[in-house]
Amino acid sequence: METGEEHKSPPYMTVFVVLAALTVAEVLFALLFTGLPKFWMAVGLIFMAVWKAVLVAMYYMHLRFEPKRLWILVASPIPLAIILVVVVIQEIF
Amino acid sequence: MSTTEKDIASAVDAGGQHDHHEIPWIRKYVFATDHKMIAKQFMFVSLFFLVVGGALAGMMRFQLGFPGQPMPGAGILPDAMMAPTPDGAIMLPEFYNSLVTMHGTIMIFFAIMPLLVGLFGNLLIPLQIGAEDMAFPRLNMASFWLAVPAGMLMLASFAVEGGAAGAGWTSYAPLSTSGEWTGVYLGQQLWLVSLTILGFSSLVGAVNYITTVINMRAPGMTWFRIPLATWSLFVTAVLVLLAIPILAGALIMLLFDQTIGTGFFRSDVGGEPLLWQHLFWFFGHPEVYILILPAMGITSEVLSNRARKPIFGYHSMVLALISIGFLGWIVWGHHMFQSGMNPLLGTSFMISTMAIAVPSAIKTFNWLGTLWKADIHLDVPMLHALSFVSMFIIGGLSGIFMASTPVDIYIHDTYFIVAHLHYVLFGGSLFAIFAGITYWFPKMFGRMMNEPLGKVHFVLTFIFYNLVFFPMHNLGLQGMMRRIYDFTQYDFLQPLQPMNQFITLFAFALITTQVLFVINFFWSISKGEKAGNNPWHSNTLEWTVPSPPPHGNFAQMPTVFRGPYEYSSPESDDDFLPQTTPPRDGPGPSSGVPEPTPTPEGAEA
Amino acid sequence: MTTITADRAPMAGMKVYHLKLGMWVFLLSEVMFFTGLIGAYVILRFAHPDAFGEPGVVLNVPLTAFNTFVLICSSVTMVKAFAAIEQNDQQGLQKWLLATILLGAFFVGVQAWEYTLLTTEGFVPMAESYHAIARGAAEGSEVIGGPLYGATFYTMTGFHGAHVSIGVFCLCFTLWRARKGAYTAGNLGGVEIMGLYWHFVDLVWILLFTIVYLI
Amino acid sequence: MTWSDWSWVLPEAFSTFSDDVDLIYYVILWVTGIIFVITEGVLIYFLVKYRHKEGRKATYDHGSTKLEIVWTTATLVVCLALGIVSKGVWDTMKIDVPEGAMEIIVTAQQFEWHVTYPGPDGAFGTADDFEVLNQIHAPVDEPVWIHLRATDVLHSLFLPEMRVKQDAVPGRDIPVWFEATATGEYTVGCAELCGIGHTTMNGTLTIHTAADFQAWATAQAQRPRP
Repeated sequence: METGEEHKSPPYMTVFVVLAALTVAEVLFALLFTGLPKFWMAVGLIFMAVWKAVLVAMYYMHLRFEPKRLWILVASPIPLAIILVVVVIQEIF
Repeated sequence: MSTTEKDIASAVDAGGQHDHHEIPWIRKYVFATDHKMIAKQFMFVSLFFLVVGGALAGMMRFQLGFPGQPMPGAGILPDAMMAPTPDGAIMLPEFYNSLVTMHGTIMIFFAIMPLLVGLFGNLLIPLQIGAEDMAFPRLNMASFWLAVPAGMLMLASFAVEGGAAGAGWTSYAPLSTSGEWTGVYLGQQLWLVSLTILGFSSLVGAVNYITTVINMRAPGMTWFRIPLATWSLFVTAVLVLLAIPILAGALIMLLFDQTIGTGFFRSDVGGEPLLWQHLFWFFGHPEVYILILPAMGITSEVLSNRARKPIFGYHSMVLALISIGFLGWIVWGHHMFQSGMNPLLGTSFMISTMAIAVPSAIKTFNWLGTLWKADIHLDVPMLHALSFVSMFIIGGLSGIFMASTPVDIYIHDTYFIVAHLHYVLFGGSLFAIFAGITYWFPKMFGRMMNEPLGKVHFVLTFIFYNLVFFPMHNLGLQGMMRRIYDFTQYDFLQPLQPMNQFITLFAFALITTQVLFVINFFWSISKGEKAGNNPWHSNTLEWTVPSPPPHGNFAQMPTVFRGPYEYSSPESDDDFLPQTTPPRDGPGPSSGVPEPTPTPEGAEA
Repeated sequence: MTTITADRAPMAGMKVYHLKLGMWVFLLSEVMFFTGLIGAYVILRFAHPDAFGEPGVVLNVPLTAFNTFVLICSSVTMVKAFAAIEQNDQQGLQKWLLATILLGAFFVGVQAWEYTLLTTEGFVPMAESYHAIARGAAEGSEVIGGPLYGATFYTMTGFHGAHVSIGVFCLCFTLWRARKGAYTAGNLGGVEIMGLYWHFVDLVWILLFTIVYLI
Repeated sequence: MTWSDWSWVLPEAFSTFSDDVDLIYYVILWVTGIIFVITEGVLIYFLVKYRHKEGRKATYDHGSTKLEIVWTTATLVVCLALGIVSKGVWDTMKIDVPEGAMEIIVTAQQFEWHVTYPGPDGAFGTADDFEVLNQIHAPVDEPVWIHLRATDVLHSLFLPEMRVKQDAVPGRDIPVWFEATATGEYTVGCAELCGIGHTTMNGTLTIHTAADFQAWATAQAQRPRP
């Protein structure tokens, strides 16, 4: 049933507008709100970046219209990535 | 089904060759896309590297058995390796370091790994799941032809100025970041480049295996009907896929440190030496399981077949494989207990390491359970498989000593570790490889290997192997460090001289014994007794086709009705029940799949 | 043989055709590759915060922001190409593929230009000759951070650039095949996996841009 | 070669925590030893008992979930128990450096150990610091806190008779401590491959009585240095 064909062509342009807008927002956020504590700056920026990344994956890479099992496959390396970075950062301190 | 045209399309793009008219020999034997031929190519190349690695080990052992004494016949080696003296050539420490490094590297990356993954992965996966070939035959070819230049570079590094890499197979930074420290310049860089290329080769292979297993299983081949060999190779492929890129990234950063003077891993340039170890072992521990999981799968296959009994606890075997696949990612720190890593992490890594001992134990107990009330045929594959089990028990148990952090403080970087890893990699993987080669030899070449000769080879190998590696435990417990050119420099190690000589002599015996296998191998290819389709009375799909299987493997699509280990089932009068036998009162495969549509032959790609 | 996959279909597998599954699996390994690089950057930056410059002090953020925009546009043209072939619109496919190629090449060009600017300003990865100057300040006036900054910056952006360049070559190949009419509404595997790769590269850049330039 | 070479007994050790380490080692040795004998025994027993006989058919049996659960939990319990036992000793050895320990700096570099003593004033970086090469001198029954450093590559400070091993990492100052329980001459070794001269990178650890150590230290402090 879910074969990636049976969907209307996704809202490519809307997504594009959102992506462009977020990019602008990121740059302004980074260059204007320099007063912000580094931590919150990072959190905000990463939030926006991840949002954009998810948009690209969901709509441009059609993940949204793929079978669930493919989602699982695609999500699999993310925990590993997090483990590596988090553990080693702890270690450095 | 609307995928169908797309599938066709993809098949076209994938470009699998299945035209059944004659193929020019260069496409058949050299640039082959047939998974069976690629498997054989991997086998020959990596058996060659096995010999090379053994030779390196022999030289190393000579230096340890007879430190600073002239090595007979070593005069032919260049003076950069062997210092010429009036009474013969004496090994130089820099060459010893190269030997240590290259023995490890070649055995792990160019012998064991390609044998397990390259040979058995290519040979077994399509045959055991009932596929005509890999999903991407051309990529499969690329995987082999990337491995070859990598091997060439690795060997070439012996010939370059400064010799081959000398920082250990783990290539710890900062030692490996600069020739001023190792005395090795180009060799170290060739090592990095070679491993990066090999990484690509393994990646391409892994992509192929995973796609094939997920997408190309024959009708009725549900996940829990897949033979354990293929299961283990699938989990292995996932580990390769996710671990190798980490290594590649680290290798490239290290290469930059060496060549253009960046400082990722050099504290004097602001970097973090331990970062290399973290990246390396984050790859390295999955790598350890890459080297043992397929061996476990092969053993399960042979054990169940030669014991004529269903594998004990098939599901828990599969679950153990999968949990090893997960846990393997959170234990890397146990290689770094003494590295200066935060000691608090040491404890958590110790706990996770203790946890990962469990699935391995489960598998061992299940193998024993398989033998219980079995009908055991002690022929060569079985003997090797059994010695895998018993040696793996030793290797596993000795691992617990290192897992315990305080004990590891004393035995870390000693010969105890060397003994442990050889009990897993030689006693484990290599015996399983012998088992696998003898077991599937008839499928590869249509002939059986010689039984008596095989038994002689097994017995001698088993005895000599234990005489070589068991005493290394004791060396380690006496405090003898590994990777040490001349242990007699330490007064407290001098009493170990006789023990080292003993080991060395039997190491030579062990190496010599392997000639028997080589003879048996090549003799049997041409002279061995003809094997039918199914010499072992096995259930799995690869034994339903002729030996060697024709191009495209299956004349018509097999349909699978049952699990792979239905031996001595009451359902059949014989003591085996192939996966393709329909149930007596059977509608069809339980998953109720439609009958496959016939395949039009010779469609153009 | 072309119908292997068709009659292999009984075991549903991943419910997507081989090429697409293969590309996704390959992309997983790419994720881990960039995990290695980005992870190393994050770790090193945590370990040595003072070795890295504040956003916009050394790196030219506006220029790269523009470049990011270019790459996002190329993603749109790529999906347009895919949408076109889904409607079996050969002209559209070729037109949009060409647009993607041009945008991609432009991105690489801008990156090369950025590199030359930075290196002439003394921002280089090498340990020995390292010094970085504040944007707009006089030559060699102010040194920021240490060699790690340059090393990590060029490694990460460089490898991404390499991925883009490879993508451009593959796109050219895809266009060449498209001109020979290799793709149809029923046979667009090649275009789709090309798109997957291209969007992944875009996705990585989105993260890189934030982590390297803005934080 | 004598039979004693095959011994699984650890060589004698002379530090406060060495007994605990050895104890854990022997516990593990017994546990694993017993498991080893049982499993290999069962294996061989099965091989003999169930070897192929004409006309006998193996039992058709797919395993037992109860057994699986039993041996899974059993293994888990044993392993975690060993882990918990180990934790305490590990913390003592690597984390809890005792108060008021005598501090020295050991700097490893290819291929020698530079051992720096604070001298009479007990402070580092002062004029009366003195350095000895490839020798560590310490008083008996007094904790010694080694600031382990390296200048070039990784080395590993190995004091077998003290059951101490710790890598020296350039750019880090890693605390290592031990308290010797007997005077004598012991080994200092390098356990991490550190280059061509790795094998020559050894020295001596001398444990004096408190009085002798004082005498040695003062003598060293007065020794004219270049």
